[in-house]
Amino acid sequence: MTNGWIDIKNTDLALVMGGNPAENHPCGFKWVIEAKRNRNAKLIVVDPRFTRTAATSDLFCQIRAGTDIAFLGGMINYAIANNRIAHDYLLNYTNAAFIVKEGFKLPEDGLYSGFDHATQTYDRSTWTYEDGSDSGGVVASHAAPAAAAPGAPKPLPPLPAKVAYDLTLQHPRCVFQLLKQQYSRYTPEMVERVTGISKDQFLKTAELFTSIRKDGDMKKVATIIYAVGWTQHSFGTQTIRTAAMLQLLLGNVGRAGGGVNALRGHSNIQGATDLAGVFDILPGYLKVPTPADGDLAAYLKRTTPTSSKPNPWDSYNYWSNTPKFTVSLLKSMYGDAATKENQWAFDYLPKVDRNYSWTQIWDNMYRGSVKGLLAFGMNGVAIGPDSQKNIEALKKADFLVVGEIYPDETSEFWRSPGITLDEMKTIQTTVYRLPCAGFAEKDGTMTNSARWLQWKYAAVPPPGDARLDQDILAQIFLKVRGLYQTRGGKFPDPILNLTWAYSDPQHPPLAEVAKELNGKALADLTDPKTQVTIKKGQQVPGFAWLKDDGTTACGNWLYAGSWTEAGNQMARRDTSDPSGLGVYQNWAWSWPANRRVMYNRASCDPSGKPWDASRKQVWWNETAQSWVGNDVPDFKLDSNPKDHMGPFIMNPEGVGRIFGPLAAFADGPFPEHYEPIESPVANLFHPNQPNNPVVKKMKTPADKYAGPNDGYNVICTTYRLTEHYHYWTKNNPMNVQLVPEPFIELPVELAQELGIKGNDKIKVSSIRSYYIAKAFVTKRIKPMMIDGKKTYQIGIPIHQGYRGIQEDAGRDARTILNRLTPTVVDPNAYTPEFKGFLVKVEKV
Amino acid sequence: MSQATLAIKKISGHPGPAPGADVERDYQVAKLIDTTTCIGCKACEVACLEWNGYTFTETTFDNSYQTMPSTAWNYWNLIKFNEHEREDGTLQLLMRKDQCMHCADPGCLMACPADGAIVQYTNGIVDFQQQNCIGCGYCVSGCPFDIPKFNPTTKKMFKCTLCSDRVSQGLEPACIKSCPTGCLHFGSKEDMTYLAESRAKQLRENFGFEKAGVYDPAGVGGTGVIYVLHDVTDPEAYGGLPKDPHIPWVVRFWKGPAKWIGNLAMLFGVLGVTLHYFRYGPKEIHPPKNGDGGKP
Amino acid sequence: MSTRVISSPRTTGEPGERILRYSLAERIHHWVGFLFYFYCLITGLAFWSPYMYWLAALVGGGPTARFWHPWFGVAFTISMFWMYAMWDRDMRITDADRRWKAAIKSYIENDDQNLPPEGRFNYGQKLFFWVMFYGIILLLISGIGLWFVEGIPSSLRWLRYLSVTVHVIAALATIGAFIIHVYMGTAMVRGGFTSIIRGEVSTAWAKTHHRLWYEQVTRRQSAGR
Amino acid sequence: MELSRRTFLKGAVIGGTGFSLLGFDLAPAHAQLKELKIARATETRSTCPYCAVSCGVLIYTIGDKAKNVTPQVIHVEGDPDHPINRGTLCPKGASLYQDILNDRRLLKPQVRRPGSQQWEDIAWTQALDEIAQRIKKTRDDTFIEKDAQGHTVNRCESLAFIGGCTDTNEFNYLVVKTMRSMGLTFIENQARV
Repeated sequence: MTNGWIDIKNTDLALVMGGNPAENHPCGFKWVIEAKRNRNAKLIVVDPRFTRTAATSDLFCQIRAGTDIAFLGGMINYAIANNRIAHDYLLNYTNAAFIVKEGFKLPEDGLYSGFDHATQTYDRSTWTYEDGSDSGGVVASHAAPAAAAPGAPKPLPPLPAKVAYDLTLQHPRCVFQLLKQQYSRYTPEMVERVTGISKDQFLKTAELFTSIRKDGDMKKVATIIYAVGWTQHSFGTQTIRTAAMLQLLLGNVGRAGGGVNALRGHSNIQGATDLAGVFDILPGYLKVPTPADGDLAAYLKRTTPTSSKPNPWDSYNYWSNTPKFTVSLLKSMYGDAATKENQWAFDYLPKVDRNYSWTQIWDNMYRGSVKGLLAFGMNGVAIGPDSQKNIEALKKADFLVVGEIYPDETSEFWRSPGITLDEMKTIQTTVYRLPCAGFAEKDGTMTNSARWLQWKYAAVPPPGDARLDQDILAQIFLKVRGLYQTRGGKFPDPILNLTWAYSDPQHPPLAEVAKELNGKALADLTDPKTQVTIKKGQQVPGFAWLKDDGTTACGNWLYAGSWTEAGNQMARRDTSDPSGLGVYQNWAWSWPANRRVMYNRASCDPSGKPWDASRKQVWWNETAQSWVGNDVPDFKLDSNPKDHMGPFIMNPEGVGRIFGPLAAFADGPFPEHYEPIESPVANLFHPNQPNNPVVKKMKTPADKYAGPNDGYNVICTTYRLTEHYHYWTKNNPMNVQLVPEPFIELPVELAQELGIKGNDKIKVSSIRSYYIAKAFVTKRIKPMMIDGKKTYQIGIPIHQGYRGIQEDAGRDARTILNRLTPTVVDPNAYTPEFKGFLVKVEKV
Repeated sequence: MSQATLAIKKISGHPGPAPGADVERDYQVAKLIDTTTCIGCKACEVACLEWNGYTFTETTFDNSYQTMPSTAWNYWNLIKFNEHEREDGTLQLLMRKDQCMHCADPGCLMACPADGAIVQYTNGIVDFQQQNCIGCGYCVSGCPFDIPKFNPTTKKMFKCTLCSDRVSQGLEPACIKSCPTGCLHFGSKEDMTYLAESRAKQLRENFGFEKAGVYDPAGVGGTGVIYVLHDVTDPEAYGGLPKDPHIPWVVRFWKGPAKWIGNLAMLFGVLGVTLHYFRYGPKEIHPPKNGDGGKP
Repeated sequence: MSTRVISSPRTTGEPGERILRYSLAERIHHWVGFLFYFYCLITGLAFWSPYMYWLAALVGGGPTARFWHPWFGVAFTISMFWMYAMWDRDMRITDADRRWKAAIKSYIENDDQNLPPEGRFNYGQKLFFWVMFYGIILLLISGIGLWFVEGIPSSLRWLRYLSVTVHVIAALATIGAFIIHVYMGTAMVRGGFTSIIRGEVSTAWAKTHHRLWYEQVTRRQSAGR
Repeated sequence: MELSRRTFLKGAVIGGTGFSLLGFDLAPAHAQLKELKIARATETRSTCPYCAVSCGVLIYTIGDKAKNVTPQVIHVEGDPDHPINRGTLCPKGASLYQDILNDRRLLKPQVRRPGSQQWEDIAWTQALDEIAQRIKKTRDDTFIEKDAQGHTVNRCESLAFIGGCTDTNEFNYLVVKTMRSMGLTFIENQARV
């Protein structure tokens, strides 16, 4: 989240779309209710179903699953057409005024410039800014386009240091004009035909949402709250970008009660992401080295952006510190073995040159190249997508290690429903199921969706022979290291040199690991400006102290400052909030640098005065010549507003990216509406390019994709209930009592058509598999007119499987929902398209 | 044994007034339920069952998010789900927490024949005392909201106690503490009424619910549990919340005048025959005069 | 009017002799019925009024009283039907009873002379029987409503109120009748109590109180020998 | 006296029945209430493991941390001081008692041998040894030092690690350290799905 949970209470208007916070984040949703109750804030909900969030909303639109970009594009079009935009904000804090290089083509026909049909990828060299260095930066309309080199994808050119720009926003190739032209096609009529939301309902919604900027009023703030409803599509990243662009257009980012707020799902999904539990990043969102990088210097050169801004502006370009963070990470991982000579153990890191994401694991296992899987608290079979493929893949694997607290589907794939006794004999996979500790049996920190790191304490010991997860992991690693020490083996160096200096190696205390994450000085360091020195071995107070000369070690630069010499900041419990904006500076610790609302410099006008005095976050203090306020300024403290430094300090441009240049996105600088892979209708914007051009379908026999004429014409979306938690609480008798059986929500009209009554057992099947559950005939999902054709949507909760209280008692069909979902992923985030695929419904 | 006690101001089936009913001062507690901000998450159902430690019941899915058709002896509060279609065609998912209303003039207490089975504390909470309950079920007839539920094994009646054990220790009820959106609120009756009225006013003026209002039925002398409803003129749409709940006149008559009439009638019955006996004495058997079946 | 003749081995019809009024079976049924009724009365009164709730303490405490009251009610109903089976014909209200009824005032004032002769049971006793008989049927039906009050859905809540009302009224009616019955049987009609205990009455008692019944018994007796 | 759910102070009602028959008993009647079950319990502050709101919870366990007691959870409630949830919990958080104390919890390491139809118990040491040997063998068999173009890659593509999103930051950092040191590239967690 750019803001935080409690900050939502400061909003004047909340758009909840692609998420169902009332059911999935109830205690966080209290803050939307608080805004309604204390500020008369309005709540708009746009969802394929009338959810319990919609029950408390002031305006609800039922949208076809997978058409969010069309809706949001329509909103951008409406905002620009009715001049409901934050003009100063747009001009100074976004790249609206930047001029895009000649040769860039908007996707009227569904394709941006530079698309290569053979490799299904873009040559993105044309997606960059016009170089404004030679002509004083104002207008340069004739620079020759760079010759498109044939053949191998050459490394992308860097962004121009000095960007051409036009503050009048009139230049035909300035970002604002391109934006206007791009979404001019998203007329209210088109929105109605694509999304199924009637024209006047859409206009009412657009009017209400953009009303905060009626005749340029900058006081009000709107927030956008979303969750996996947006992410789980083959264009998920672009959907979220549309929302970000809309919020930049309306000047809501960085302000109390504003921002783009993703409601992360799991308790520590944010922490696991910060610490790079995913293939393509290293802790602190550092890029993983590629084979082409060759050595550390080349890798750092590739991953350290240079600022690219209009000449008179200033850009902090904080990622320029990447070398400091990377070297500190390597020193933390490999300690003394990381020396200047071996490029700080750069070669110990595996190099990544292709996609190793979630669906690739199962695809490679299915093809036999992944032999062993360690699953600690992640139920791969139940998650899918296309769970049957995952089960087939596991049958081919050598060994599977599952660390769980309950018996789950993944550890028992070999006796999942449909596998006969003698087929079990043919499954050669060895499965180890290790009993792990639950949340109440572990201390340590978890990072919530608002980036707060909070320390927790263990209340009870693990039951039976269960062991703490970190102990299991440590013991496995130490045994592997022991084997390499005694018998040697392939490239043992990183394993032997990994730092493991915990007081009890077999049971690493999490406090020591937390300190390691914060980072410490490996030599006496002095800050030239403030003459403060910290001794060797002391914890670094913040990431500003990190060095790239090997004199500091830090597990994750974002967490520097979480455990300083002043102790465990994450365990702080001071409940004071002097500003009343819900900042709570001294409760726990939030990254980065305990900042609670990101980009909060943008809450002030260019001269450094808050747009809305009643919600003051940070402001420029002329006398102190510094930024001060109720929250840690997300800015260079001493940068005078006259220097016009952009508030988005992480971007090379220093400003918000309405236009996402070069390698930012795989499928285009602007989001374009593409139909889900399995869609009932053609793409009304460009029929000959229905789907996201860069999305690749998988090729194994277990990967099947349906079209509307394959007999599947009902749109299906998957969702979560408030009473259950993924595949976990089906083991909890209390939650099972609340929702005892799986069900399928379908509209009354569809039920009548198929002769289905409430509680009937029905079978929903996609081209991949089937799912059986009771019918929940409801008025909360209405039939929709998509391009004049009556279309039905149904929704299915994900929570049941084949091991659980009801499942073991044989009280449900023991089928897994994610057998239905297609194996196709978003090109930027690699999230599978769990929502908006095609099924057919029949009585059992 | 716990030292926690709560002073009583009304006792069921008690000859004469509750002793010392007006001796101690206490504020009236109240629970506010703002159905306009209820998200039907059932945290209150779970918190209640967790705190009171009652057994789980076998539930089946019945074409609704609702956990079970009605409250049970071991499931004291239940959210009633209602897909309500408004006149202008828009849909409302009404969610109302159904539990004992803790009436100021409780019908269950009036109907209960057992001495001390149902008591009303000076802070307004109406509570069942299981050890005095005789399981007769009169309270089911007395209650206008159909709340008391019978446990067939222990033959006792159960209902929400507004966490009298927590309240007596200065804690708020478990369901109220747990409610994520703060739709449940706890405090004195005055504060809760003020909160409810201001919320209803806000709904009327800012959120377009012209008929929003506070549900605090006078038919039972006002309740310890008050609702804020989107449309207070149609409470029935909220899963059968009675429009004008009052103690049934049959029960009122039965426990009021009929009681005295009956008692007096019996008293006079006995007195009558005794006086008759004094007046006329027993019947004499006349010695048979020559066997004639004559007149005497 | 055919009254079943009850003979006792010692009945000989001479003055001073005892005549069998109630057979052993009849007496047992009467007293068993009384036992059930009396338990229901005591517990019923306990539920009826707080001032009499202490009665429940006498018969095992509130819950036990509540548990057995309905069962004893059912038992009394069964014994009532049994009595009905026995005395159905004797209890039929005849013209003689109506004439007797017209003169009931003198019965109350003990100048029994100008009363028409009574059969086996006089009109008062028959009235008592029928009041108890119909009373207990109403009590049973409304009792079921009270007993399984949760079985009645809240949509039919008026049925609950009806069963309360009917139960109360029927109970009061039976209690009134019971008071009079006990009074008459013990205080007013000397020998009545012993008749229901030992089953026999003196010939004079029979002639005085139930002349027609007396004549019928002695006539048959003499015819039968 | 047997502790029934609630008992009347004898003096108040039953004993008073005799007197109160005549309605003269004026001593204030008090109901005795259930002992507050968390009155003497140990209170531990933790964070709900479910969603990313990270509600603060108080876990009440028996015992006062004396040596001879294994803490047993008796109640879980929201932490009123936590600024985000302020004591509230959702239906999942409020039923954490059943998540901590659950008879379905896995209590001992088990292994399913190739071709077998049921689980077998296995000792921790043996399980961990076997796992370590399998990891080493698989890594050594398939380790790629250089790719086709001759660049050093030092990666192992035949092992995968998934998980960690409801586990602590420290555990995730240990995962990244250990798995990256073994050259794994297939590392994923729930953030991806």
